[in-house]
Amino acid sequence: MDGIELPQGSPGPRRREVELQEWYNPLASANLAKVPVVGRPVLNWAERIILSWARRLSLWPILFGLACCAIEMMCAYAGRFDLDRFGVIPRATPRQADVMLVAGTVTHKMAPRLRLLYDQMPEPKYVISMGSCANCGGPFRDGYHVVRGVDLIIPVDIYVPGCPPRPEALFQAFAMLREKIKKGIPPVAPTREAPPGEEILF
Amino acid sequence: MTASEALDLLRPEIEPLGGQLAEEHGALCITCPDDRVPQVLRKLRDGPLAFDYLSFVTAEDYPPHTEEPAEGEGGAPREVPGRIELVYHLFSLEHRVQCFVRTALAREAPRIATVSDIYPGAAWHERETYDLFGVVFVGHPDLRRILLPDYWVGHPLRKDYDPSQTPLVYTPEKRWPEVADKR
Amino acid sequence: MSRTLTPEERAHATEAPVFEEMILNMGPQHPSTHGVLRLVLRVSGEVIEECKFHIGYLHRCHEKIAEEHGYLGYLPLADRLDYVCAGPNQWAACLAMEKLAGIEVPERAEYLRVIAAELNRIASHLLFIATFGNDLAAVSVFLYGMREREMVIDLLEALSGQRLTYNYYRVGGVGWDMPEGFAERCREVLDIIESRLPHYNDLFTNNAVMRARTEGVGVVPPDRAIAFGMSGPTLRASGVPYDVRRSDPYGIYDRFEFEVVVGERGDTFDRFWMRVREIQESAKIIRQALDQIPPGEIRTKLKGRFRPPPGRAYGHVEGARGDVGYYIVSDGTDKPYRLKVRSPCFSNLAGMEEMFRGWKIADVVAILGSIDIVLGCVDR
Amino acid sequence: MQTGDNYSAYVQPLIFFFGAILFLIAALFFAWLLRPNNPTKAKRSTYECGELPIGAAWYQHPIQFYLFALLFVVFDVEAIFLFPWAVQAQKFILRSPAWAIFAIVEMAFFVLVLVIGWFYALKKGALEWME
Repeated sequence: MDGIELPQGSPGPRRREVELQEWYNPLASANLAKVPVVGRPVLNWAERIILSWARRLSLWPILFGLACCAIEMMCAYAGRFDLDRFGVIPRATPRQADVMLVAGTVTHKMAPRLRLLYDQMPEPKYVISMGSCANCGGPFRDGYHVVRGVDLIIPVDIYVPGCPPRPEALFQAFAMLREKIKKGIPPVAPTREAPPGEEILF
Repeated sequence: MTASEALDLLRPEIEPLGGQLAEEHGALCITCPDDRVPQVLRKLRDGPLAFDYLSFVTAEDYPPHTEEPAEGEGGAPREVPGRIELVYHLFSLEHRVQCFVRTALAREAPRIATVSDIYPGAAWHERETYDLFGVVFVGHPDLRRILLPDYWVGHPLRKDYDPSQTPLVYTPEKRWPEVADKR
Repeated sequence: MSRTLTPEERAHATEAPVFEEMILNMGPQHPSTHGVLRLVLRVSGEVIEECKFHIGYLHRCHEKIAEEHGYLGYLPLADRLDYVCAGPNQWAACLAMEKLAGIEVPERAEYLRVIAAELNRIASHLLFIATFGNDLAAVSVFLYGMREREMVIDLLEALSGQRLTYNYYRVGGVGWDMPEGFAERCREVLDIIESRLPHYNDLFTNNAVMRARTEGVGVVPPDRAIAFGMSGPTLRASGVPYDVRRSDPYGIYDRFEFEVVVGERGDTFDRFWMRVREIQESAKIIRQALDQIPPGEIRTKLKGRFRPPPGRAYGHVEGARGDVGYYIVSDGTDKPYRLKVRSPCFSNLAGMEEMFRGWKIADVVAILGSIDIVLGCVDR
Repeated sequence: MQTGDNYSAYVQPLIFFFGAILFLIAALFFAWLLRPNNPTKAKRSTYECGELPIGAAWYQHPIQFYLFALLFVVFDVEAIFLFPWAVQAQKFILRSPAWAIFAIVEMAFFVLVLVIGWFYALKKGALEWME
């Protein structure tokens, strides 16, 4: 896929003009054909300004904790480090979620479930991999049952180092994600129809 | 009650069943043949000391190895057959005594009678020992893998386990296709 | 015109209504399963016929990694077993290793171990109150519980520099000493927490809805609890006074006088009330420990690499969820030949499969929340 | 329509009525226009806590669910009628005590009828779940 080659976790390209990938720009898809030519720049502007403003200020993660990082995530949601003030409200179902916050160790038994949950989320969706277990397997990397990093399963936008990372690190992750949306950089990869041989193995 | 008192209190009951009693680190240690384990456990639970609390059931894997003769007598290095040792840890709540029951099984196809009818809590422990060691518990109500997925091949906690036996989907080499190009 | 029913018509009309059954899946991703636990419920209407647990979604191969990484390499991972109450897991591991190698622990270290473990227990019970309230849809209790827990976490952070996995216990002692001013701050926090427990009672415990949903629900009879090897507040709520600190004393717990809290009915409310009362008991212990703590060094230095002599040892400790134990077989090298973790949540959960029968789906959330399982501890 | 008939009173509600419909249509139209559209088989699969669903969901639901739903609808509709009354009641109460009593009694009668229905359901055991 010829999208923008992004070094992971970097704030994004310096170039002012960002070339949106084909699938991400909703106007480029079937909807655009319905709009008369004169209206397209208006909708492009609406997408770039209004929609991105709305999306980045209400990032709803799935309520989904795997391991120790889930406890730090709960502390981040609770009163002292309040993530709600950034518009981050955990939602229980993937249907209403924008961000998948993978907090904990991903094991081979959990991986297909995680992949199915990721697929069931509506576009545009982002992934924050929280903790060194989700980034690269972390302290359990040598375990036979542990997947060495969640980016083997789903495309990750932001990596949060730490075991477990402090709630402030989670704030910075969401800040970087808002920055990424503001720049109009699309999520790393879309959900494609799984090729015939690669359906999710349960 | 200290372990030594418990020792001689139980000696007349366990000896006839072929169990050797010993005292180790302040805990009772009984080693008995594998076909006698259910009777020994039943007698321990219903006996004077009422070991009613089964803490855990686990196994230790000893692969076959050649043993050099002790310096004293010569002779060829002996070939010690492999074995799997099962450990049952019991605790008596009101007498506050710990007891380890040990038994040795053949390493290729380890089989032993289940004790989940005596201690219902042993059901999950036995399923885990089956899952990680491959010890088959005869008469277990529902012997399947408890921790690992069903497609897993091999028993990981054995010393000669190599992880490549199980075809895994999410490995660095075999990546989910659309993610591969992002790396 | 009406006619009398024939006998079989009467039998058919008055027999109990048979509902079709449905398989309901409270799967790995569910707000109330406290992690990645999957419940498969065979449900007829609202009433549960049968329940099966599927665990292993967080099986992180603790025991295999311990055999490869060695004793001291595995010690930090012992924290990540029951990550909500991380201290006692490491204490159990250190206890077993010290029994193997026959290492003495200095006096001050014993006191610091007790203080850290009890602070961990208070933090874990506060998190339990928070998530239990959240399970019963009292979200404000979640915020209150976490607010108190943050104060205890600050204390533990002062001790060990970490918020959740402290890595505070070492073989032969403790990692760091108490910073100065810690004792006063600790007493202050304990007073604040104990003064706020009555607030919880008014807000949550004496709430009629909470009482209706928990009293008499999910009763665990004492004999079944012992038969399944349950331990901790779940067992004590059923009236069995088994507390490792009293039944199989370790460390210096015999110097402190505290009361082992025992419940009467063994229902969900008792399990909740055990933990509220245990916060007060832990506070009592910490205050006594802070008064009697002697000066001195906090750790016996290990000479060279840690190579315990061949042998077997079992050390177990009273964690927040029950009896955490480490059974270590050593063969003289610096890697354990076999390391078995006896986790309390594994046994507590095993006994729960039959407790859900006959209750409604809403009660499943309350019962599952009351046994306070942590999946890292269940799956190891 | 003879001259002199004064329909000006209807203008304001009509504007309000058509405005609401217009707002609704505009919102839906722009949402349909701007949202990404990327359906895949996995995304359309039913969400069952991350698992593949076991068994079919089309089964004979017990009748008690229907009773609960019915009772909920009744009291929900009652609440809908309460809101406009509550807004207008203030004028009546401020005007004079007589009008205040009239307003309260009027709504009390409406609520009473529903309470009787609720009490009947309660005593009939419709709210308990029959095993």
